[in-house]
Amino acid sequence: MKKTKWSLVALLLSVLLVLAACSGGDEEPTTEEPEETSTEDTTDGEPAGEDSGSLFEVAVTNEGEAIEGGTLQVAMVKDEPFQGIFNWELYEDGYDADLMEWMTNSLFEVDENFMITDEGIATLEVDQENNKATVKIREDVKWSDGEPLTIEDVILPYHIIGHKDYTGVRYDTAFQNIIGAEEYHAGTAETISGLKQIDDYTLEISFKQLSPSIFYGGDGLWTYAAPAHQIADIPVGELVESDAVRKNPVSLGAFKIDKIVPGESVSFVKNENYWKGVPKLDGVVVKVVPSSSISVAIESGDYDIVQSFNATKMPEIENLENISILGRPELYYSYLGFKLGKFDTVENKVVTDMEGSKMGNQQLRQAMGYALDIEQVSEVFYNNLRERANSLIPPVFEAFYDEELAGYTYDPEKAMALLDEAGYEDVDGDGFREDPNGEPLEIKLASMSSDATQEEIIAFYLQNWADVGLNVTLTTGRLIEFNAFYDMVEADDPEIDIYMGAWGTGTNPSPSGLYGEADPFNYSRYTSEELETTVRAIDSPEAFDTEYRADQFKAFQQHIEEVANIIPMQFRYEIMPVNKRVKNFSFDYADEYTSHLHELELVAEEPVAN
Amino acid sequence: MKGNELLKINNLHTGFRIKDTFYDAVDGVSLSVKKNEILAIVGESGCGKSTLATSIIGLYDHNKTRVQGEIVFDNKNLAALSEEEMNDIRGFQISMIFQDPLSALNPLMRIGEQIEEGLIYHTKLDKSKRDSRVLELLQQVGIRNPERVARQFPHQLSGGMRQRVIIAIAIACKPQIIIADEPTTALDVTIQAQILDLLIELQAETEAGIILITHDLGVVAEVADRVAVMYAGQIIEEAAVEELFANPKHPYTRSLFNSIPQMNSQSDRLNVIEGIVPSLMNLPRSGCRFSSRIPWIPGEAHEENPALHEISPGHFVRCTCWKEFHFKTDKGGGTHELYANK
Amino acid sequence: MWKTIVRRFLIMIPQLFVLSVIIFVLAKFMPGDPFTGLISPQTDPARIAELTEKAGLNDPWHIQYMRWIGNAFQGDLGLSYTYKRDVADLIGERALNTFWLSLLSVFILYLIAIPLGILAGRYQNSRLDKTIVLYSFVTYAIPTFVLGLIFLFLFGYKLEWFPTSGSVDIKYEAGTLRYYWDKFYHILLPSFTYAVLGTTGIIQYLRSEIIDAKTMDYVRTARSKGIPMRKVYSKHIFRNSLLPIAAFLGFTITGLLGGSIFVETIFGYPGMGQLFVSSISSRDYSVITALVMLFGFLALLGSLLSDIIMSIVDPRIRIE
Amino acid sequence: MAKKNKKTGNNNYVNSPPTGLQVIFREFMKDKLAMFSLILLVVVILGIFVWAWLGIDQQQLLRVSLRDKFAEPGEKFLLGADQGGKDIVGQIIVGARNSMLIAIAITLITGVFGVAVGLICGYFGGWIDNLFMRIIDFFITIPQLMLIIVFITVVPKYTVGAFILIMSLFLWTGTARLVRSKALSESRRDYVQASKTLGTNDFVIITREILPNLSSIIIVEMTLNFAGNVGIETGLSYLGFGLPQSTPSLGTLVASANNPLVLQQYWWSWLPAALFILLMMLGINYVGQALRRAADSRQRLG
Repeated sequence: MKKTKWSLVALLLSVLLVLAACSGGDEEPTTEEPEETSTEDTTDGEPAGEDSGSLFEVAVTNEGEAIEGGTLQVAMVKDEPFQGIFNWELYEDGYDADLMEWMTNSLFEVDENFMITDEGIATLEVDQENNKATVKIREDVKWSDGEPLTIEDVILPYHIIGHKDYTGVRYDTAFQNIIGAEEYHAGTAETISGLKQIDDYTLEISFKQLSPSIFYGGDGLWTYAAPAHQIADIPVGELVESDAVRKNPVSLGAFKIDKIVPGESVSFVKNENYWKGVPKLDGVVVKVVPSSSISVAIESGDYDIVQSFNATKMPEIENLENISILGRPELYYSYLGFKLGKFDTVENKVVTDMEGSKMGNQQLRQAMGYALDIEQVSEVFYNNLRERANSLIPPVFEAFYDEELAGYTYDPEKAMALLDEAGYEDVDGDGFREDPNGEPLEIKLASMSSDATQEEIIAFYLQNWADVGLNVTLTTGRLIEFNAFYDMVEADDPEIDIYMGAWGTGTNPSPSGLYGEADPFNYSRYTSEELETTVRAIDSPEAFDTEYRADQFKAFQQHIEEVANIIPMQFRYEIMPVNKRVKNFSFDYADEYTSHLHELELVAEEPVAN
Repeated sequence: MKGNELLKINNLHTGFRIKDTFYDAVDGVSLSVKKNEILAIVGESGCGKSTLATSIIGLYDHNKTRVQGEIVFDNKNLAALSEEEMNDIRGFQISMIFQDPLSALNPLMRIGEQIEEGLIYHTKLDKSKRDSRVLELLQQVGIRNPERVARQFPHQLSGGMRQRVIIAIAIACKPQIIIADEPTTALDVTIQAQILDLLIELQAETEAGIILITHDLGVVAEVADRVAVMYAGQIIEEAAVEELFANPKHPYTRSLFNSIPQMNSQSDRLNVIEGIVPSLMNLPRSGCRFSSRIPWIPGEAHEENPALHEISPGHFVRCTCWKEFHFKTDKGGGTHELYANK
Repeated sequence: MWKTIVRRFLIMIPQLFVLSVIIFVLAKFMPGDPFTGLISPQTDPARIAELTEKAGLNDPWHIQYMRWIGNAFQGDLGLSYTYKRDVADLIGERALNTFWLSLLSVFILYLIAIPLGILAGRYQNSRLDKTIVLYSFVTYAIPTFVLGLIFLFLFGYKLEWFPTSGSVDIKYEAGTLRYYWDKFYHILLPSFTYAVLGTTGIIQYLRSEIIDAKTMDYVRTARSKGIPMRKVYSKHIFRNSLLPIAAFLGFTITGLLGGSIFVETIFGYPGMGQLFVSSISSRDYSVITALVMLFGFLALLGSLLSDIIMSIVDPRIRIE
Repeated sequence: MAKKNKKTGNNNYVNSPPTGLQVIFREFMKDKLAMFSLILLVVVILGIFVWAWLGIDQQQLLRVSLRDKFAEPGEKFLLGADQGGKDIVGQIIVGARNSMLIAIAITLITGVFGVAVGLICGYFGGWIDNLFMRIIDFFITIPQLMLIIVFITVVPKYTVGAFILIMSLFLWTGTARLVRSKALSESRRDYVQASKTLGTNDFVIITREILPNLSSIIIVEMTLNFAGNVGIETGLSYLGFGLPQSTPSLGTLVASANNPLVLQQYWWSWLPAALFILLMMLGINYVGQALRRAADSRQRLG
């Protein structure tokens, strides 16, 4: 299981950072249908949501006779070399995480709601009253080099992340929730006082404050083990460059690293010591493949499975006979944000200024939402692999997702009516509306650059707005490169009136950190008493009551829809082309292949070519 | 072919192609060279001397040049030989010395190699014999430490030394005819004399016929046996050297002599005929080609089709205008004068 | 000769200094910083500030510059923010890949260009010459990536003659003969593509050199010796015309380095050019500056190499 | 006198017409291919400008029409449509115009600056020459493509103007170097020396006497630069540092081939533009070659 949280998401996969996906599931394969997606109200004749939900298989049903052993050929679509930091505490790039999945050190497994179960190497017990959690590991688990897994291995990661020489980003507010973490980081304590070794297999962790997030691996709980016998003696500052991380990391997963060609490919062989049993495959080879050539490579039958396949390339492979295309909803939404204030860096809080903002008019914002023909973009460019979003919670989170929300669907008539009503009219007859005071209105949109498709889509959106009489132009005159984009958005650049961003939600879709009063990432700079209460309530101790939490989630979604400081744009599907020779492969969140890699099989010596 | 004539040129026309027409730069030249004779060809720049030389040895651009007439050597008409056949003669029986020793040697090849090259193709000498022949040749052209020079590159030698090397290349296979195209023009005066002495010396040894092309009458006086004066592609006067110097007839020849500054002259002035050689395309192809430069000579003094007239044995002059010719300054006109360059 | 080399090295110092200031300042002006992409809502802004401070990104640029140049002199080019590795190590790994690619490219380039250039010059204005000139124009006019993609598509995917990405197949044991063969096999197609596109300059240059050489006095001298035309060409004309081409080598290498950005991107080959493009998008300052400096240094070295080669092959400027 | 004439030897038979224009004209008359190229270029360039100016509404052209994504060549779109459902023909016309305007602008800026610097350095020599030569040496040895990319990332507002300026910043040096070397040898010629002794103003000598003699070589240099500039723009577009979408250019069109499937299946989106560039470049090169021959019988490196 990957413990990933909300993250900024670039629209292009090649610059995608912490990948927002999560594995999980029971040991027994389930036959559940994929999560219901949305029942949102789309334009006539385009019930995109439900249809696309069943567009894809989530698992391959291959009845063929399996061959003995065999090597799985995996393509990782990526235009640059991978970074190659094979350590869960230190890695930063989602692609490294993808590579590590084959030999994961994950302690826990999760269910279809992404909550920790008792099926993994370790079990979790939470003592809400005393803000304590107990992690207990199985006794018979061995590392890939044959050494037994001990509780030392569970404690070590905390001392890496909390260390003063640690340069990663996982030393965060959640980690500081562990008692003694800050003292250890400051160097005033030798160890983290909140960690207590009960016996050789049990660890008790004391927290300052627990919330429902703990069940998703949040609140500071670390869900991976680190091979203490290999790396405990390496100083934390030198760890990232050590061979133990770069070349020969010891691991717990079904496979272990055999060879690495830096930046290009990794070859894994089966881990004879795997605690769930010896894998059926001999090994796995993962290669980086440039996005420009992946479709042809798939057609040629070069690969068994393809990770990080960009949905815009769907038309290039959809008719191929040699593969099955698996799909599932992604933990992601993209949105249109309106700048409604500033972030006060002295007080560290959001200051909303509706009157003083160009985008302060609610009807204007709503009209801009209605004016966008996202449905057509989803269909033409993404073959409905993306769909109009109605909420800030992806539908995968069934318990929290509010399917009742209408959302802002394409309705230019309504957009124009709203604008007329709000007093935005074309006074001087140039085809563009002026603001209610009769002043020209130029709205500046910041949007991230990615591929050529993105250019066309943004041009199309600008056109949509022009069609309802709004003059929207691009900040800086072009699409803005990822880093620069978020820098400008965060700095409340006056050249930005509206912006198009995206979040990967991780497995815990809590809006805390994104929409709170004190959050620098509350980019639209909108806050209100109601919103703040709701956001806090979602992660309060009361929220251990799931029903209460769900209600608060719904209140949050409704509030955002009403205010329209953020207009959700798209949910998306991730797809995985899988060659016809692969057996026992599932992409379902509830039963993902990563949780039973040892059962993967092949039915032919070579991948099938088209 | 009579007597000891080595080479006989009959009515040679060499034309260059400009657009699609050929213009003759050498226009009906007939000459002969005898054994052990130095024939000098004099004339202003652009009169066709060098063209004549390259025509004989066949070093012209075959795409742009047309050679008509006869160049008889060793019972063969050189003008009609193929490139391969010419190669057997070039450098072996007929060789050439070029005017600019600075650029005439390959800058990237050692001196020894450059001299040796001709020997490889024209003789059956083996490597060691060739090497000793190279040293012998260098010695012959007056180079003192031949072993060292043979290993050197052209840029390491002085101009005079390089010209000696070029001469060594030319005489390597003991040719019967050497064409020397302005061999001393690019050299200092003192070196010039040395090189001329060398040429005479070599000729005494080899008895080769030499065609010496020059614009320098001083050189002619010093070494030549016979002189042919060229103007605009034609030979306008030909005579033994003593005869010509004593008794120049053609106005052009006379003006050439008059333009030599005389150390003992009372006047600081030079007699020079105005104008330049007409360009190839503008050249009048009939009548006396010199007439435009001596406008004070009446038209009837010129022949309609000027021919070479033998006015005394071995002394030929073209056209009849020489009979009427006088320098304008002779009559005190003084308009066409330049100060001598002291 | 050694004196010249030392003198040339001394001239390089101010050039590299100016280049280092320019690239350093420019890199600082780039919008965004390497930490932008790392943040998540759980990230404490104080933590980002702490990391930024630790990386020394808050100091005025000249302080940062002095620190950087000081370290650079000690061989420490800093740490790549994205790869978390010593920049020197990272570049070193890639540089080797680019080096082999460039080397083979140069080899193939000369293998194609020299015969074509010679033929075109030798048979000037013939049909062959015209075809070669047309070829050189066409390759000049085709954008690198178009030809690269066509080759990749045709020879890589359709005909499957060549691997389509990477530098070596993982199944071969490092150090074995098979492994090196596979490395060679991987750079063959990119090198070929690259070489084909680079031929224009050399063909044109060689051709006009030969045409020029044909009219040279020393060629006339050679011909007057009565040696066959074939020999005149091989011993005099070609030898002299190839001289400047040999001197071109240094510049060719420099040019190849610049073009590696395209070729490595197209063929997914992990070299320095590709590293540069990805570092630009991830704002990996230390890598960007180090790469620009390295390329600048190599360019200077290339021109020095050209001069040295020239002085070796041309006796006229050989300094004893 | 005799000595000087000797050097030029046989050439004296041919009276070279004094003006460069006549030589150029003659050169074109001789070379049918160059003549054809020249006529074609003039017709195409004029045609494009007129067509783009009169016949195309850019706003309409750039209107994204998703349903026409990669529409095949046919009745609606003569050469099909691109990814955004925009007409290829119109984009080639407008793109060609933009690319050419950009290339012309860069060529002119670098040309004027390069020629000025070259003339001044070549004529005056001395410290000015030294200074500029050091600067030019510097520009020649730096990794230009890399710095161009860095500059493009740094500029706050990336427009056509910014692009032209960035490119010009790097590309003037070649012209300057060439003109300098020519001006250097030219200013040592007798006529300049004579003019100097007569007390003619330096500025007059440079502009009236030296410049006209360099004109043909400058024309050649500029034509070839023009061809090169189109190429650079295309390459940058491919790497993702090209012009914004709102400015169609040949580069962006060709760069859409960056995917093997587009390359193969939707050939009409990039091939016509690529062929167009190819033909333009060939034309320019043939014209340039003829000009070069006119300027200098001993050909320079291309």
